[in-house]
Order: sequence, then C-alpha cells, then structure tokens
Amino acid sequence: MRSVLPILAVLLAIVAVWYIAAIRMNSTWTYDQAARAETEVSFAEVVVDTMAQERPVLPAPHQVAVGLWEGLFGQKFTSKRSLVYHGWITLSATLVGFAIGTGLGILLAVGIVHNRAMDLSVMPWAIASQTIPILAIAPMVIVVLASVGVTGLLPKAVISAYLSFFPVVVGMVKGLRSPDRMQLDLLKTYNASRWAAFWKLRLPASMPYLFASLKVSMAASLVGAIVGELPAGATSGLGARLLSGSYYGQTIQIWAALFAAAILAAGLVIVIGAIEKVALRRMGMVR
Amino acid sequence: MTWLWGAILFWLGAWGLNAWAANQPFARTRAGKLAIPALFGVTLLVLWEGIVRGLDVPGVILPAPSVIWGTITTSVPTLWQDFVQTILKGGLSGYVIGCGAAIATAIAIDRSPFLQKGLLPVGNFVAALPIVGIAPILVMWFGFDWQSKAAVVVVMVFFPVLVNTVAGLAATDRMQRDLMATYSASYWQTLMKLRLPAAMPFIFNGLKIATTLALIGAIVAEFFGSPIKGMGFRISTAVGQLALDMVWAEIAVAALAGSAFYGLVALIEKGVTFWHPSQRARS
Amino acid sequence: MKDTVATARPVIEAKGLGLTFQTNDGPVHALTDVNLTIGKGEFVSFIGPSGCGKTTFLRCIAALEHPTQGALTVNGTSPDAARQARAYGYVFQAAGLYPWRTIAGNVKLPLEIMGYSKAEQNERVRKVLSLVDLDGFGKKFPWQLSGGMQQRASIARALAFDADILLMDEPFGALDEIVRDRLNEELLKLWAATGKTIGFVTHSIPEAVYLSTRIVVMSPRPGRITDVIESTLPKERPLEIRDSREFIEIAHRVREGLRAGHGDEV
Amino acid sequence: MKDTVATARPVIEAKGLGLTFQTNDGPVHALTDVNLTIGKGEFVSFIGPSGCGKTTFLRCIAALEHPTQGALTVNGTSPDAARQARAYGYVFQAAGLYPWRTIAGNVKLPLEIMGYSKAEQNERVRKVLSLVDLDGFGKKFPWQLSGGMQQRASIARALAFDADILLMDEPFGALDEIVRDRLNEELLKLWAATGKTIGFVTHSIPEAVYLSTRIVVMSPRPGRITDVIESTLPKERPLEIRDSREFIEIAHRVREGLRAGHGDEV
Amino acid sequence: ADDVTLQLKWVTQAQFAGYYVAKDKGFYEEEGLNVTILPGGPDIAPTQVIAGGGADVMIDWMPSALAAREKGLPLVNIAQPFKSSGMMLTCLKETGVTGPEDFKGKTLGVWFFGNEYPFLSWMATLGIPTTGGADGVEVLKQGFNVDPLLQKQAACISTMTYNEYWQVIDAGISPDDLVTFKYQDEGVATMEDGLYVLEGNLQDQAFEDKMVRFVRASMKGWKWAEENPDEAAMIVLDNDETGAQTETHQKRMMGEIAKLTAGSNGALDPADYERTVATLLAGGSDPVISKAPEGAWTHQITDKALQ
Ligand SMILES: Nc1ncnc2c1ncn2[C@@H]1O[C@H](COP(=O)(O)OP(=O)(O)OP(=O)(O)O)[C@@H](O)[C@H]1O
Ligand SMILES: Nc1ncnc2c1ncn2[C@@H]1O[C@H](COP(=O)(O)OP(=O)(O)OP(=O)(O)O)[C@@H](O)[C@H]1O
Ligand SMILES: Cc1ncc(C[n+]2csc(CCO)c2C)c(N)n1
Ligand SMILES: [Mg+2]
Ligand SMILES: [Mg+2]
Repeated sequence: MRSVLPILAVLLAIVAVWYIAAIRMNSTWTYDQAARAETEVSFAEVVVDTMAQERPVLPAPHQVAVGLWEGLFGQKFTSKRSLVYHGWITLSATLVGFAIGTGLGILLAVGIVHNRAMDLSVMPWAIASQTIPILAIAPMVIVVLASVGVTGLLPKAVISAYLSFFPVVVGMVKGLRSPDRMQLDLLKTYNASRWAAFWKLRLPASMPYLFASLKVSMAASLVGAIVGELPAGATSGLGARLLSGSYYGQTIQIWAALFAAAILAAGLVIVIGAIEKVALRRMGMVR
Repeated sequence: MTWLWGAILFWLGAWGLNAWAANQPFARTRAGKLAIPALFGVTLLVLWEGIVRGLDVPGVILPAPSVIWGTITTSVPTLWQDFVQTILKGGLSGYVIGCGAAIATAIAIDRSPFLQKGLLPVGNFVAALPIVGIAPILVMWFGFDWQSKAAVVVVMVFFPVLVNTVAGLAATDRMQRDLMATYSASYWQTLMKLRLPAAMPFIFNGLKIATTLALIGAIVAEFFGSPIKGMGFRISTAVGQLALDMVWAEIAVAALAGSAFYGLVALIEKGVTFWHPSQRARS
Repeated sequence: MKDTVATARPVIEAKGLGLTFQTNDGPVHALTDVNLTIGKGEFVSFIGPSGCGKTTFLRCIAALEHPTQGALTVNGTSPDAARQARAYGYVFQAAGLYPWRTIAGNVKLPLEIMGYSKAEQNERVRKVLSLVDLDGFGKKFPWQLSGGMQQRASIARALAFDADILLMDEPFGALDEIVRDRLNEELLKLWAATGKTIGFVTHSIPEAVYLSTRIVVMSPRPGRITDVIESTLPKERPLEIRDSREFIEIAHRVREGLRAGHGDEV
Repeated sequence: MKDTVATARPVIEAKGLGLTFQTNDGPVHALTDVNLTIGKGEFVSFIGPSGCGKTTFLRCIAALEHPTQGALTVNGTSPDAARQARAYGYVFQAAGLYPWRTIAGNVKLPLEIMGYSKAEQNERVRKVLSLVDLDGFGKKFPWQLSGGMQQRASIARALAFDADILLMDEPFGALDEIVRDRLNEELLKLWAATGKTIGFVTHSIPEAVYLSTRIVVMSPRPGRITDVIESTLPKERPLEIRDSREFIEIAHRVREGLRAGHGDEV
Repeated sequence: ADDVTLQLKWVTQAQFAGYYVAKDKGFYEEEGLNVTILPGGPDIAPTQVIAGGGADVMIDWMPSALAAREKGLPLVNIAQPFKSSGMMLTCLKETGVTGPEDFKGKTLGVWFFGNEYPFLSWMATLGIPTTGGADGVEVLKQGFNVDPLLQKQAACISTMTYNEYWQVIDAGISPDDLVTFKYQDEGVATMEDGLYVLEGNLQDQAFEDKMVRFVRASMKGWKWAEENPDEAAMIVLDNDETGAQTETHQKRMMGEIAKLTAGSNGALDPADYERTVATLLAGGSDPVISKAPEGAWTHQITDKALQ
C-alpha cells in the first residue's frame, strides 16, 4: 500500500500535465478548422473539442484508456482486433528471443571473462553490432531467413535476441569481474579450478548485475520483437498494430498499442524483479 | 567454392593466430589491444567476402565487403553529410540532453523516497514504450529535421541512465555513509564527496549503453520522416532502390562511429573510475 | 547493574539502553539494559568478547544506530543533535577509506566538509599524517597500502578535525606493539592537551588499562555491562607505568571480569 | 643478512627474495633480499611494523604474488606447483567471507572445491565452527556477525581442510584476549597433533613468543628481515609459560629487535 | 496444386482486392494453384524479396522495377491490371499553391523507398531543383501518413486517389480547402501495380504455365471485384490480419481502385510502357534509369492467359 501511493501521485501529476498538453497541442487544429469554416470558437468549445478529436496530435488520457480497454476487453481475445491476441503474438516472439539472447549473452560473457583472445576481440565487435540500425537490417534478416525456409516466429525471435544479448554481455562481464582480489586469492589458495571459481565465486557475485541486465534485456527483446513485426508484412502483433495505426493516422490506436506494449514490458520486468528478489534473498544479498 | 574454402581456412588460421597472440606479452601493449580485435574484424570480413563469392549470393541480398568499400570511397561527401545530420546533430545533442537530464533527475528525486518510489516504476514503464511507436509521434511533434531525432534519443537514453544513476547513488556501503554521518555532512556534501564518486561506475555503465542507443535512436527515427539527408533516410531509400552497397556503407559508418563513441566514453570511464576493482584488475 | 556516575559534567548518559536487531532467523539482542554515564574529559575503554555489542554501543552514541529501548543523551541532547553539532570523531573497526581519494585526500575529507581553509587543510593533513607515521604516503591510493597503514590513515582522518568526543573502534588492532605504544602515548598526549572525551574499544587489556580513566567490561548474549573498573593511575602515564604494581593489579581485575563474562560460553 | 637454516627438512626456502610494486608515483620496494628457510613442522611467526612486507611475503609463499628477484621454493617445487597440490590453508588479514553464503556455507567452500563428501563436509563444518566458538551461527550471513566473529569464521574456513602449510595473516587481531588465548592454545594443539608447517603474522609479541619455534622480525622500506629469534621454549606450552623467565627473555629480545628496526623512522 | 507466392507492395487493403478475391472465391484453386499472399509494408522492398527467392511473383510500380532492372535484377512485367495511375500531390489551398509554378520555395512531402521516381521525373520535367532554396522545392521524406499536411509541416504531400486523399478528407478538411495534382493529368503518369517475375524463370515451362494460370485467375478476381466492390472490400477486410482496417475506408478504396483497373484486361499496353519510360528518361541530372531498358515486359503470359 505504501508503495502504491507515490506511484498514484506521480501518475496523477502526469495525467494532469498530459491533459494540459493535449489541450494545447490539439487546439491548433481546432482553431485551424474554425478558420477554414470561418467561424469563431470560444475557449470552452476548444477544450471540449480537444478532448474528443478523431486524429488528435496528442490523444487525451481518457481516449487512450478507452482505446486500450476496447482493444483488451472490447472483443473476444481471439479476434484480430483484440490487443490481447496481438500481445500474445508479440509476447511469444519476445520470450523466445529473450531466451536465445540471454543464453547467448551469458555464454559470450563467460567466454570473454575466461579467454583473453575473446576478451580482446569479441567485445569491440559486440559493441559495433549494436550500433547497426536494426530497423535497417531487420527486413534483410527476414528476407534471408525466408529464403532458407525459416518463417513465422523464429525470424522475429532472432531480431529480438539480437537486441537483447548485448545488455546481458555488458552486465555479466562486469558482474563476473566484480569479485575483489581477496575473494579470488582465496580460491587460488585452494587451487580451485576455473570451473569451481566460476560456480562458487564469479557466478554468485554476478547475480545482482545479471538481474539488472535481464530487466534491460527483456525490454530490448520486446522492442526487437516489435521491430521484427514491421517488415514481417505488418500482419499481426503489437508492431503491426502500431504500424497500421501510424499508416492511417489513427493516433489513438497507436497510443493504445504503445501502452499495451509498455504494459507487457512492465509486466515482464516485474516478473524478473520478483525472481530477483527471491533469488537474492535466498542468497543473503538483500538485507 | 575455392573462395569459400579459402575464407574458412583463413578464418581458422587467423583464429589460431589470435588465440596465440592474445596470450603473448604483446597483447598487453596498446598496439596489441588494437591489433587483436582488428585481426578478428579482418577475419570476419574475409569470411564474409568468401561466403558471398563462394555461394554467389546476389548483390541485392548481401554485397561483398570489397563492393561496399568501393561505395564508401566513392560516396564520401554523401556519407559525411549524413553523418553530420544524424550523428552529430541528432544523436549527440540528444545524448547530451538525455543523459544530462537523467542524471539531474536522479539527483533530484534522490532526496525524496516518495518521488523515487513513484517515478521509478512509472519511468520503467515509459522506458518500455518501444521507440518504433514513439518515433512517429515525436516526428509529428518536433518536425522532420534533427530536432525530432534528438527528442527520440533523449527518450531512449533517459531511462537507462536514470536507473543506473539511482542504483549508483545507493551503492555506497554502510561504513562509508556512517562516516559522513559522523561528520554531520550536509546532503550536498555527502552527494558530492561520497555518493557521486561511488556512483560513477554505475553512471558510466548507463552512459555506455546509452551511446549505442543514441545511435540507433537517431537513425531509426529517420525512418519515420526526415529531410532528404541523414543515415536513416539514406538507408531506407537505398533499400528501396536495391542499392544495398550504399546501405552497408552507411551501416559501416554507423558501426565505426558507434564504436568510436563507445570507446571514447569507456576511455573517460577508465580515467574517472580508475579506483574500481573492475578497472584495476586489468591494468 | 547499577548506574556508575562520573564526577565531571556528564557528556554521555545511557539509561536502560537496549538494542535488538531483527534478522531472518529471529531477533538478536545486541544490547540490554546498559546504564553508563561518561563525564567530560573521561577516557573510557570498552572491552569484551567479540560480538558482545561494543561496536553497537559506540554506534548508538554516534547516532548511527538507534536504541530500541531506554534513553541516551549526549551533551544533554539527543545523539542526533550532537551529531549535527559535529561533536564526534569516529574511527571505524575497518579502515573504510574512499578508494577514489588518495590518502591525503581521505584525511582532508572531513576538513573539506567542515569548511576549513585550503591552507589549514594542507597543514593539518601534513601534521596528522606525520603523527601516524605516514609521511610520504599522502599521494598513494588506499589499495596500495598495507592493512595497518590503511588503519592508521583512518585514525589520522578522525584526528584531523577538532571533535569533542572521539569514538574509536579498535583503532590499533592492526598495528604492531611499537607503533601501538607510540600511538598510545600520542593519544594520551592529545587527550591531556585537548580534554576530549574518548570512547575506546580494544581487545588488549594492557592497552585499556594504560589509556583509560575507566574500563567497561561487557559480556555477550545479550550484550550488557558486567563490570566497570575505575583506574587509579595518575593522569601522567609514562610507558614504564605498565610495570607498576598498580597497573598489574588493575589489569588483573579486568581479566577476571572478562573471564567471568566469558564463563557462560567458553 | 645470512641465511638461517632450519634443522628439519626444508619446506619453504627463500633466497635473495625481492618484490617491487610499480605504482603511479614510482616503485615500492615491498621486500628486498629476504633469505629464510622454514623446516617441516616449524611454527614461524613474522612480526614487524605495519607496511614492512609481512603480508607480501606470505602472499609470495602462497603464490599469490610473484617475486621480482631471487628464488623461492615450497616443498622443493615452485610455489605455484605447491598451490596446485593444495598445500596451503590461508587466513587473510581481513575476513573476506562471501556475502552470499552463510557462515557454514563459507566454511564449506574449500571442502566443496576439494571434493569432500557431503557428510564429511557437514561434520567438519560443525567441528571447526565449534573450535572457533561459533556454534549456532552457521546459518547467519556474514554481515550479521561482528567483526571478530567474521574473522573467526575465516579461521574456521582455513582449518576445515587438511593443508600441510598454514599461512595466517593476523588471524587473531580482532579478538579479545580471552578468546585469543583459547584459540592460541587450540592452534598449538592442532599444530602438535598434525605436524603442519605454520607461517603466522602477528603484532603481538607475547603471542609470537608463545606460539613460535622461530620469530622473524622484519623492518620496512625496503621490507627485509632484521632478526630471526629461535625459541628455546619446550613444545609443550601451558598458558602459564608466559610468566616464565625464559619467555620474558625471548619477548624482550623480540622487542629489542623490533625497536632496532623502527629506529630509522620513529 | 502448384504453389505460388505473391509479394504485395503494401499492406493488405483494397488496392490488392483482385488477388484476395481470386483466392477467396477459389479462382486460384480452380486453376490448380495454391497461392500464398504476402502483405508488404513500409520496410519491405518486394524487389529484394523476389531476389532472395522469397516470392515467385510480385506487385510493384514500374519505375521501381525498371530501376531494379538497371541495378542488375532482371525483372519482367508479365501483366498490368492497373491501367491508370492513382498518384497525386495534394496541397492545402491556404498555402497559396494553385499550379506547379507555385511549388518553388515550398516544402513538399514525398514517399521514398522506390516510390520517389515519379515525383523526381515530374520535377525534372518542370525544371525545378529538389535541393531546396528559393528556386527549388524543399523535399521531406514523408512517413506513413498524412500528418505533415495536417500539421502544416509541408505545403503539399503525396497521396493516392484511393487512400491518403481520403484520410485528409476524413481528418476534417473539406475538398474545397485542397488543391490536387494528379500525375495522370500532368502527363507524367507512370505505371503502377504491375506483376513482375524474374526473367530467368520465364524460360522454365512449368513456371510459365503456373504464371499463365495465376494471371488468368487474378484477372478474374479483379473483374469480379470491379463488379462487386463492396463484397470485395469485405473479403479484403477478412484477410487483414492487423484488424486495423475499417469497412468504410476499404469500401471507398475499392470504389477508387475500380476506376484505375478499368480499361485493363491484364495485358500491358506498350504505349503506356513507352510513356512511362519516356517520363523516367526525362529526369534531369539524377535520372531514374539512364537508358531505355530492353525486355522489361512481355506478353508471353498474358497472350496465353487471356485467349
Ligand atoms: N598492490 C600494491 N600496490 C602497491 N604497493 C603495495 C601493494 N600492496 C602492498 N604494497 C606496499 O607494499 C608494502 C608492504 O605491504 P604489506 O601489505 O606486505 O605490509 P604488511 O607488513 O602486511 O603491513 P600490515 O601489518 O600493515 O598489514 C607497503 O608499503 C605497501 O604500501
Ligand atoms: N546489522 C546487524 N544485523 C543483525 N545482527 C547484527 C547486526 N550488527 C551486529 N549484529 C549482532 O549484534 C551483536 C553485537 O555486534 P557488535 O558488532 O556490536 O559486536 P562487537 O562487540 O563490536 O564485536 P567485535 O569485537 O567482534 O567487533 C553480534 O551478535 C552481531 O551478530
Ligand atoms: C514509407 C512509405 N513508403 C511508401 C509509401 C507509399 N505507398 C506505397 S504503396 C502505396 C499504395 C497506397 O496505399 C503507397 C501509398 C508510404 N505510404 N510510406
Ligand atoms: Mg566490533
Ligand atoms: Mg598485512
């Protein structure tokens, strides 16, 4: 309860600012329309109009809420107009991509920490890989994968994995290197193998870093899945909803899809946070 | 096919060489730290060239590195113009504003657990909004030129830096804080002398992640409307024209600029957080 | 345990003090029913088996921990208020130097915070570093120093500014006898010259006897005061005093007290 | 300094050993020209002012640091080879417990690594925890223990497995005299029973004299051995031996040696 | 049944009604074909998909296909269901644009990604540089929608008669407030929405046969759609996986599309082709194609399909 109050307060403030911004940004259109129709409008009329435009520059919060509600609960979950349906499509690609991405990220980090050649050569290229605009190569990835017969969920998951492995690599490398000299020396005196040092020292020491990275990487996975949906022929998924909304100037639809995506991401991050809490508590790392 | 096998052989050989070189004293010198990743890169390029030639991959699917290099050398003015538009104007200004705002916000909400408890989850939520959704909106709000790209970058880098800074500000150990308490140091003194220095490794973590985000953000935002220059513009039109060599030329510039940007921030980090075990271990 | 009243104006007064930590497997009673009054200018040592609550008690005085029972006043006000008045110099059980500051920078820290002038800062840093025998190490970073040197740097840090109350948690634990003797002498000189009130945790009986006006013996589980021994030694104390009958007698009493406290568990 | 030869089969042999650290403001000569031979089953204490290189020397023996000059062999092989043969138990100057393991888990760590059976692990953990007087604390996490208790846990960790050579860097620095006495006795018993070779850093002259067969006095800048004192005390040592003439004489010699080493700087 | 994959140029909408109708009404099935229709999108270059082997046949605008041909991707037009061009430039009257001569100094929104060629040719014909300044036009890469016009970020934007134009109207701007320039009327029309395949495949007897049946069925679909526009729109709606399209919009779009397909039996009119090539070659400094292409179209398929 204590943690809900501040969130509510902040949300309230945001909604208030949002309404004011909506009135300001949407009023231009109202005034323009009035000018075109050669009529005068009072401020009250403007406010009313800005709350209910069909293509607002910034939809009012309640418009988005209604759009979201309709999308989520306004129809059967299996309907193509349901955000639940599209959310599920995106979610499945996200989860597969996240699994591939984090797995790869952890493997790479382990390699980088244990192998000097990898440390020196892989890291700069992992960084370079992230500066490649994914939106540019996503279509090519889809095309290339399609030409070798891979279609459907997997191409999207590949793109999502591409975005999500990097935060894991960076965080895990830092985490696996976080043990201090004494902690490492202790194991040296036991002549512990690298394997034992990894399991008993480096891995546990890296847990807080891992979880922090997983949260970032989960969000990245979702973005990846959405990006992957754009060139997949704008068929289904939240990305497709965003795109078609954008294509038809359906601002409210965009915002609803956007919020659905964010809710999904937030939910996934919360799940990771919960796992983190349990894991770290069991490891005695939260006091 | 000879190309393909040749490339694979070269790759194996170079990997062996690299693995050997990495364990030589040479690898600890400055030259070694550049040469080894460079050799790795060359290996990748040779492999790429070999695959494209060996398997006869059409140029409209994936051009060979040699072809891309040819395009780079002949289109320097275009590439430079796009670089200035996207990276210097859109990316860099957004990065500076976004990171600055994030650090300032972290410090601002640091005093109020109430705001932290309220803002962090909400911020978390906002950060989860995919850029592909935000970019068109910001283009609608801030116009077609680089300002809207900077806005996208601000939104993208803000949260990672905020979260890292907040985590960093909390990263002092009990004794360090108690020490300040016994001096009855003011909030600002504790901040400047203890918490910010202790937070630096975390802040730089955020700043490093933000470099790559800034680049992607600036480029991707151009897909949603732009003047007729910029790296994102060039990439998206070039794909439509099947000028894949140009696409990859731009990607090469982006990767190079991104790595340089990241390297610069990492270098500054090394200077600022020289005391952190993760920096000391390798020096 | 009856209260022990000091003759001088009381600086620290604990009445029925208790502190319980809540841990994942049950509460830990770190302190129970501690009654103690420390007068201005006293030098009080705390001695007792490890885990008996010495650190916890010092932390309560410095307002770093808040008692769960009883009352505690410092200079007649709450510990928090005293802290705000910058009444404390505290030497922690571990050195706790900031890794991003050089040794000189670490010693300078409280001076910066308390707004000393640049010149004064440098002068004081020089003086205290030389006091703890670290001249020439000012520019090194903490991790480049041995454990004992780090501990000495942290003592220098607490001595660099003029706090009325000095709380020291095993400051000399990591030092050899010679340096320890020297620092003991220096500390006594400083105490005599400044009239500071000193709370001092140690494990060394001779050290406690040599330094203190009173020795508080504690015992664990729950942490409490089992004995308070007044020192009858004169204020002027050459090192040789340690061979005097009186000294040996007091040391014996302390040892007995300690042993009694240990009885239940060793 | 001439080499001191031990009578028993040599376990540790240092010849002209030197170690220089490169730091941001110039090289630090932590050790120079150290010659020392330690025989099997010896108990050698190292004493000297802080920063004189005691820790550094112990770290060289354990192959945690590599000398820049001279030769060092352990069991006739290189320190690295000895480490690979798991010849060492090491107690660090700071406790260095892993925060994500409970106290029992920390003590179990070397046992897990060396592949002891589960039952054996539990049995040994129980035994050594009780040896250092920490029964009942097995399930606590390190940060829930006082400084001295953490240090005892780290001693237990080093004793849990059977290393031939035990290197202890001020293991009892944070303990009070009573516990310290008890652990001193236990250590002597353990040594007598197992015939381990022990290298022991301490700042306490009585402790060094009480425990050792030989006492190595070191002095700083550059770290070197200034004196090696053979103990003539019998192997069987009740605590009361500390009041014997012989004991006091040896202690006096050590103090003199220390003072001489200090001469140049105090 | 033989498998055929068709790559669309854009998202599922009435612009492609003929193919959806043919699939839905079983025309393809009757011809022994199993057709997969891949929707396009803003990032999908149909030319790239077909080059990568992801599709057998694709829909594209002729300028884009000819440009790709010059880049070395041998595309051939096998059928042309669209007779006329639906592309226009739509301007806000209040910006003062009344004719092409007023473009100078204005900002114009243009689609890129292979759709910019007709515009560039037109400007070249008019002799207006596209590099900005007082004598030229400032070009914006227009995004997915008509916002630049509504937000007044551009004086004119590209629209299609059947789609974006109506979005402007739906947004609340009356046709009276707009000025439109149809490429068709300006004499710079280029062919839109033709069917293209890779030249090499046409040598293959089986492939040719497949395409013959495909074109035949597709044209049957188009003619059905022209006659039953509302039902065709509903079929499109059923096939829209995003669930974003609306009935009114698609029905109206179908009505407009019917006007563009009217007059085509599916065979390319060589005169239209020549006009398109001439327009493209007229481009000034930055020609879309540098020389008249050879063998870029064939009646090989339509001749057999439409007999
Ligand atoms: N990593 C390092 N880098 C630079 N100098 C170091 C480093 N470690 C130790 N030194 C220096 O080496 C010298 C010896 O240090 P060492 O830790 O061996 O001393 P010590 O005898 O163990 O002291 P103490 O009793 O205080 O623990 C000191 O002057 C110290 O400053
Ligand atoms: N944060 C904490 N949470 C739970 N228990 C604690 C905490 N801090 C201290 N304790 C417990 O309180 C008791 C007293 O601890 P304290 O640190 O005061 O002992 P001490 O007398 O200073 O011992 P030492 O001489 O070993 O430093 C111990 O049993 C310890 O386990
Ligand atoms: C990025 C982008 N590129 C091209 C078009 C234009 N476009 C391609 S096909 C087609 C048919 C009409 O609906 C249209 C308009 C666009 N809108 N957005
Ligand atoms: Mg303590
Ligand atoms: Mg040491």
